[in-house]
Amino acid sequence: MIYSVDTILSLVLLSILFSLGSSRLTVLFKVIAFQGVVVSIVPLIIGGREFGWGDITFTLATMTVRGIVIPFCIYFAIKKATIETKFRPIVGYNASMMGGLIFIVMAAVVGGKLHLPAVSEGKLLFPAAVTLLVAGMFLLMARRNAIAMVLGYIMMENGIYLVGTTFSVQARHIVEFGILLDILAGVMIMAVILQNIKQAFDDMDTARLRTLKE
Amino acid sequence: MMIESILFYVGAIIVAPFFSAVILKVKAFFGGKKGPPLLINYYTLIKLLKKGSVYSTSTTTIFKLGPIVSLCAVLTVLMFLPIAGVKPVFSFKGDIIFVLYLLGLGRFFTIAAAMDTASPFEGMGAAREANFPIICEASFMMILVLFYKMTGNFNLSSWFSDTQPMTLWQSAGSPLIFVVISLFIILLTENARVPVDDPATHLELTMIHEVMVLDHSGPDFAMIEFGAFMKLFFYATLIARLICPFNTGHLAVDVSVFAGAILMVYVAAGITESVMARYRMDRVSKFVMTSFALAFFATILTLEFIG
Amino acid sequence: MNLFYMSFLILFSGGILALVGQRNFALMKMLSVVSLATGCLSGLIASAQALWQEKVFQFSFTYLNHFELSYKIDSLSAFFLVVIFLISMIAVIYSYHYMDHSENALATSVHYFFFSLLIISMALVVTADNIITFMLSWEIMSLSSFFLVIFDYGKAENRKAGYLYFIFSHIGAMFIFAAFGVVYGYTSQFGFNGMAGLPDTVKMIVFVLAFIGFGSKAGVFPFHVWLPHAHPAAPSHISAVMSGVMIKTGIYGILRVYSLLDYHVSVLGMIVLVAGVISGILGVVYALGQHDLKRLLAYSSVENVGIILIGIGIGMIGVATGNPLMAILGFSGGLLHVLNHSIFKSLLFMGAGMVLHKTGTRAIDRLGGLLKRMRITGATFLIGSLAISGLPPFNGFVGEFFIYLGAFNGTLFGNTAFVAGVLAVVSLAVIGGLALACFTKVMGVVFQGEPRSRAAADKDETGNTMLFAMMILASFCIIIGVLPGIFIQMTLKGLSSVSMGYGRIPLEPFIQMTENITLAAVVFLMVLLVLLAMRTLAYRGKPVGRKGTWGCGFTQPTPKMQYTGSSYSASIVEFFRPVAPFQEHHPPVEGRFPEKTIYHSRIDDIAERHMTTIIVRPVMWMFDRLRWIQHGDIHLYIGYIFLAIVVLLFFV
Amino acid sequence: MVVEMVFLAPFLTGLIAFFLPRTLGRPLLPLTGVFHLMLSVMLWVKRPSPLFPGYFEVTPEGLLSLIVISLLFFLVSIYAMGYLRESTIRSENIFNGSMLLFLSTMTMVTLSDHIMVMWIAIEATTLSSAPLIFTYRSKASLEATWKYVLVCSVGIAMALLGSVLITIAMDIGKVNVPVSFSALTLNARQLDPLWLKAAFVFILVGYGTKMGLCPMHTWLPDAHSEAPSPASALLSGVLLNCAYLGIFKTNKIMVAAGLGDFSGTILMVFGLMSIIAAATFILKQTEYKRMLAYSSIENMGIIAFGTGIGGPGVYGALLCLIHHSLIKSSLFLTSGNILLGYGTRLIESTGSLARRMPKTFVAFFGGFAAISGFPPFGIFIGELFIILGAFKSGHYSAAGIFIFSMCVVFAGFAKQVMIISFDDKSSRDKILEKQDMIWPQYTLLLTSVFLCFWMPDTLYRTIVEAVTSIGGGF
Repeated sequence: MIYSVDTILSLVLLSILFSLGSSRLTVLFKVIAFQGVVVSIVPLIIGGREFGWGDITFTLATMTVRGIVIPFCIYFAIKKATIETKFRPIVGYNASMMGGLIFIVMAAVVGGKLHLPAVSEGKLLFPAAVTLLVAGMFLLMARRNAIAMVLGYIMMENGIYLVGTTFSVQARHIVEFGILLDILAGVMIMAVILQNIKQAFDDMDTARLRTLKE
Repeated sequence: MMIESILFYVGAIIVAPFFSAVILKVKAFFGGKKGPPLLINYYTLIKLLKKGSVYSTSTTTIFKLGPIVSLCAVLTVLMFLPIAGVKPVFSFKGDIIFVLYLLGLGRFFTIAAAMDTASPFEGMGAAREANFPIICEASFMMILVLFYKMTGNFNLSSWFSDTQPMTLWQSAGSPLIFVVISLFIILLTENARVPVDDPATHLELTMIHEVMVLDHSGPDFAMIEFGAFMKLFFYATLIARLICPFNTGHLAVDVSVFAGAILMVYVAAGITESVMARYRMDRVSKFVMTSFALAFFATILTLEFIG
Repeated sequence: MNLFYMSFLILFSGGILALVGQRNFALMKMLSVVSLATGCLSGLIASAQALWQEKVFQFSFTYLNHFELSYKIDSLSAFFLVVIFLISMIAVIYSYHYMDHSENALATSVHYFFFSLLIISMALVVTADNIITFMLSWEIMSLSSFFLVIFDYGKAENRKAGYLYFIFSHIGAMFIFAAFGVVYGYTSQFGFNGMAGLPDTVKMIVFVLAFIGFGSKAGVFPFHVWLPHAHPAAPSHISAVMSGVMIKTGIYGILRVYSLLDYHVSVLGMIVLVAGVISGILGVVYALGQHDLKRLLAYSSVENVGIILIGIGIGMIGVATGNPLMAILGFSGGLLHVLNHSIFKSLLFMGAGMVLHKTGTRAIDRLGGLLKRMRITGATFLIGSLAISGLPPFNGFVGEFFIYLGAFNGTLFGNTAFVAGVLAVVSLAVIGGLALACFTKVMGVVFQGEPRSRAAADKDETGNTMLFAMMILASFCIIIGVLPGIFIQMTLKGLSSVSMGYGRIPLEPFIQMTENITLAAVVFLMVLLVLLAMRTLAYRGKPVGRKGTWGCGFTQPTPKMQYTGSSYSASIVEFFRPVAPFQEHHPPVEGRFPEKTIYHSRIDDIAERHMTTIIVRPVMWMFDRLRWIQHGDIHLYIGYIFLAIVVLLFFV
Repeated sequence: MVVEMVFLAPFLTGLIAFFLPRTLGRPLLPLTGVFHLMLSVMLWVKRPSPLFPGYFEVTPEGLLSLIVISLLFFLVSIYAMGYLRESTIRSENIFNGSMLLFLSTMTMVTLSDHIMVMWIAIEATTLSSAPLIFTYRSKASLEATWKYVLVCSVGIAMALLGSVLITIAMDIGKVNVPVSFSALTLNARQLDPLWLKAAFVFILVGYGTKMGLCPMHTWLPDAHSEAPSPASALLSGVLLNCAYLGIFKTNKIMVAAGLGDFSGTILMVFGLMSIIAAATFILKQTEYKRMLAYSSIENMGIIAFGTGIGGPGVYGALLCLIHHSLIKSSLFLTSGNILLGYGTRLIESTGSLARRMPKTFVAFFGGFAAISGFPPFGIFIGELFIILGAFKSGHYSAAGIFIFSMCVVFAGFAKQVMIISFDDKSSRDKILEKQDMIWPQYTLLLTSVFLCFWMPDTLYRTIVEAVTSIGGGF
């Protein structure tokens, strides 16, 4: 079991690098969807917990929301033509990828030193979660395309979810579900805003959203 | 005692105009002239008292009040002055401050009366009259600090009556000379003498005191003149007691010694007027500052001695 | 006791009445003036009683369930209460005819409301007995007086004045907050009582902080910058109250903190004394250089606060050097000057108010010759000027006389006392001379001579309550000047609650001193009477004519040729050039037939000038450097969040 | 009477309001407001136990916030009736519905006890208030909404991570209790300190973003100035309190765990930074609504500072919290009047407010004096205690910076207020002022005045209860 978790997680790490290095938003969408599915499944398969119907339903629901609803929600909010517009990123793609690599190594080293309760079962859990989080943050900071930013936010949320569900045993489905609902609603609102941005400015460049300042 | 004091007070009032005439005489002597008679001031006063007055249409009551208040101030001041070592009519702790401020009151009214006429020349004189004595007061205060520090008393009579001036010399020694000089400068400044002011100049623009009283006439002017004589007498007395601090205890001897001393002061003033020219107005401040510096210096030096 | 409650109640209801009754202007004014005056009167009676009987009243209310608003009227408070209620009462009376613009009914009623608040809050400030109570009253005082300052907000200069005042009072209050904060930090109680038990260095810090805070209210150089702006901006009776009374709450604060700290070292006294000397001399120099009548009076307040501080400083050094006579003379002189200054300064402001009211201008060099038509105003203003110049036989002299005696007394002793004494004596002398020059200028240029502009020509004085108020104050000037005994007793009683460690102060030696002054003053007045009689005799039957002023040969004199205020003060101001930068502006006279030219001069207040360069600009510069953080770029905004976390994680 | 009803009721009416036309939707606001106020008062008086203990709980600090929210919403809703009448808003049903949902979610914040529920509620406030900011549909408001949603969501995601870290701290410390603030406070000593500290950092930054602490405050001036005034009043007045509540409760755990110094220092630093940041932008501000927004940042800084220094400071901070809500919302409502009257947000285009809109002026200037800490308004007492507390705890230099930057803020604020109120601009004509758009502000200000002199005993005891729960007091 442990083996398979680490395999999946290494795929996730790879996908992160991929997303950092890619200039194409469609790639990013796919990566996000993939990560959504993975982070939903991982809690189920680690720890050798007994899981009942409730857990399975919840996992399925999470998977649906994180893997399908959220990415598509944004995808359909914006017309395809707009999605493919490219802007020069604030930090270049190659540099981003290198940074991602270095970060993964660092996260693995730090993760090894911290004695987390659940981490013994998956060596890559901590690096994967932290990297997801930081990479999401990085996308938020380094991509001028508004859509990429929202996707970065989702990636970050995925990372937090991974931390939350795997490292702590205190999870309650009702609470988790509330969080999920919040994130879903949040993304939907962001989608609406993206739509409005497109209508108002006719593109997705955040440089246009810099008028409110001192 | 009280009677004696009052008699001396009255006597001082009477002889003050005489001494002022001495200055004129000295100046005349230096100018190689015969000069006016020594009783000239009495003649002038009587002449003025006989006359009526013309008032400027610009003036108000203050103009008439001016001469009275300034004369009144000086008359009151003399009551606190020990003349020829005799105790003054009144004396209390801190009377000298009252005296100085009373002279200030007189100055206030002189200035106010001058400003009342709306004359540019009198305004000019008034401005100068307000300006120069500021530092005089400071240096006078400095001298008072010295006297007070030496004697521990704080009234004129304790410094200038009887043999007290002698005590001052004994405790202060030579620095008291500075004080005398400083007081002399104050005398020249306060009484509008050369080199601060030239009462005899022919140009109103260059005068201080004389220009302020241009519009006064008749008895009013007499009061002003009279007041000026006594003010000069006041300062001269202080200096005279310092330069001639002896007191024998015999009234007649003392009075004549005092008379001689005060005559010296007047002559000195006359000589100063004869040999010096009037300073430029902006130099006057520096001249007056000298008196402050001297007084300050004297105080510091003396304190070294009494420690 | 009940009288105090009653007076506060009447005062407050007066303010409320003003707000409620604004529709009927005359009625509103009448009601509020009457109730404010009655309130002040009952407060005056109550506080005079309290002062005379030296009783201590204490009362407190529960505040916000846990705290206390506690008030204590000891003799020091009572002394200040007397001053506050007396001057406020007269100012209220004065205002009845001064506030006669019925078209401005709303503003007038609001003004009365805040006026009542101001009186109440001043009274509460001097009676407050714990930190919360004090700051509460203090801030209400600042706020209400701010509204009075911007009464006439239509003028840009008044708005500026209000702004400056607001800022200064806030910053000053913050210093007082800090002082009390330090106290609270050590005592952990809101009452003032524990202050005596603080460690010495802490006492020093507390005193300095409090001195800056209170000094900025009192108008101590260099924290006085607001004062010459704010006081002229307010209506004249408010200027009278502000200059006469409100800034004295700063003095009260200094005295109170000093008394509470019970910390007697000469350094503190030296701080106060030097601050006093600087404010005194610079205040009057700047006053001399002003062209605006009310601004001049405001600067003169700075000067007089300086004199008061000199007195207090002498007193503090006296206590510190173990020299009771010097201490009591200094303190009582300072306190008496508090009373005196409040009287003659409000008198002068009221006179200036009359001038302003009738001529519509405050520019000294546009006035002149007012005395001929405004006899009462002129006469009372003359008395005020004489008093403020510290001349006998008026009240200003008495306070200074005591300070002089204290300072001279100090010169008898060791180094510190000697230096302090000499410093005080010399500076008092200089201040006296300059004040004389300053107020002869005001009298001479504003009231005497010929009108310099049409505004000043043929203006009569009207408004009975205004004249009445001024006459009362003028008579106080003379009464205190001639019979200072009872008033010195007042100050001594007031002093008895300032902790100096002397126990009961014997009254006799000081009464003796006042009797001397009385004697001298009476002698002077007698001589004056005799001379007046003689003058009448001398003029009997003599021809008395009236003619134009002799122009020294010039035959076409015009009022424009008169010496102006600027020219009058020019030579003195010139002497103080290093501290009072003097600037002239006049286009050169050119050509054979020169054009009309102008002359403009002003002196700068170095505190005001350097306030901009030393404080305001660096602060603005510093904050301008921070402005980039709000650049509008969302990427970096998110970066801030990231950065905050990363930085904080280092500290975990 | 169930605790949960207090937030479910506005939630339902909010949902309904989305589908109601404007004539019906508008009165729904005050109606719900009244109902909500009644419920809150009942909650206050009866203090019932919740249906889901462990998730919801009635805490003193929650009650304080709740009653403020309730009162404020009621008054704001009355004002909003007038405001909606005067201004043109395209889809009013969204505005109405969002307002009600906003109320509901904020109420939920005050009542939630479970750490995650708290997070859900706070994130929900972001989401329900986003449409409010976008009400005017302008490019600027779009930008403001975008920044608001994104920055706040990212920030709050950090708080989620922090909450997760708390559960990790529980696991390591072998604490097996519900993940609720109250339970954790009781067992705080057993939590792993390292992870707890990390959790606090994340939660502080996260909720601090929402609360407007510098340097995470960046969205606040944009959002608060672009929203319509009734919404700004709620955003500034109570939303910030809700985020503060999250920090407060976490701080409670920290204090109970003996880590009060760590959390206090961080709070102080953030507080001071916020005040300085506010000072920076108030000094040369050109728009009055932005100025008010920065002033909110300043006040949140003051509150954070007060909470950080502990002792009397906490009491002061809570007083500031209550009074700031009352006063700032009043100011924002007043700014709505100015906006409607002058039609501009620029300070320099206003002027003569005292002459042209005297009633508004009274509310505006009163609010200004109040927010600057002048009596007889309550912030004065709050700030007094904070300063006293700062000196008591020996943080002399912090107190110095605090006082200095407050003075700068005051200087800047006063300058702008003087311009708005008194500057003599060309026109002197009166501008019509509607009664119902004046007295809500007056009520708020008078409440503050009232509470400065007398507090109901129950209010006082509740405050003290909250204060002592994080180790404050005298």
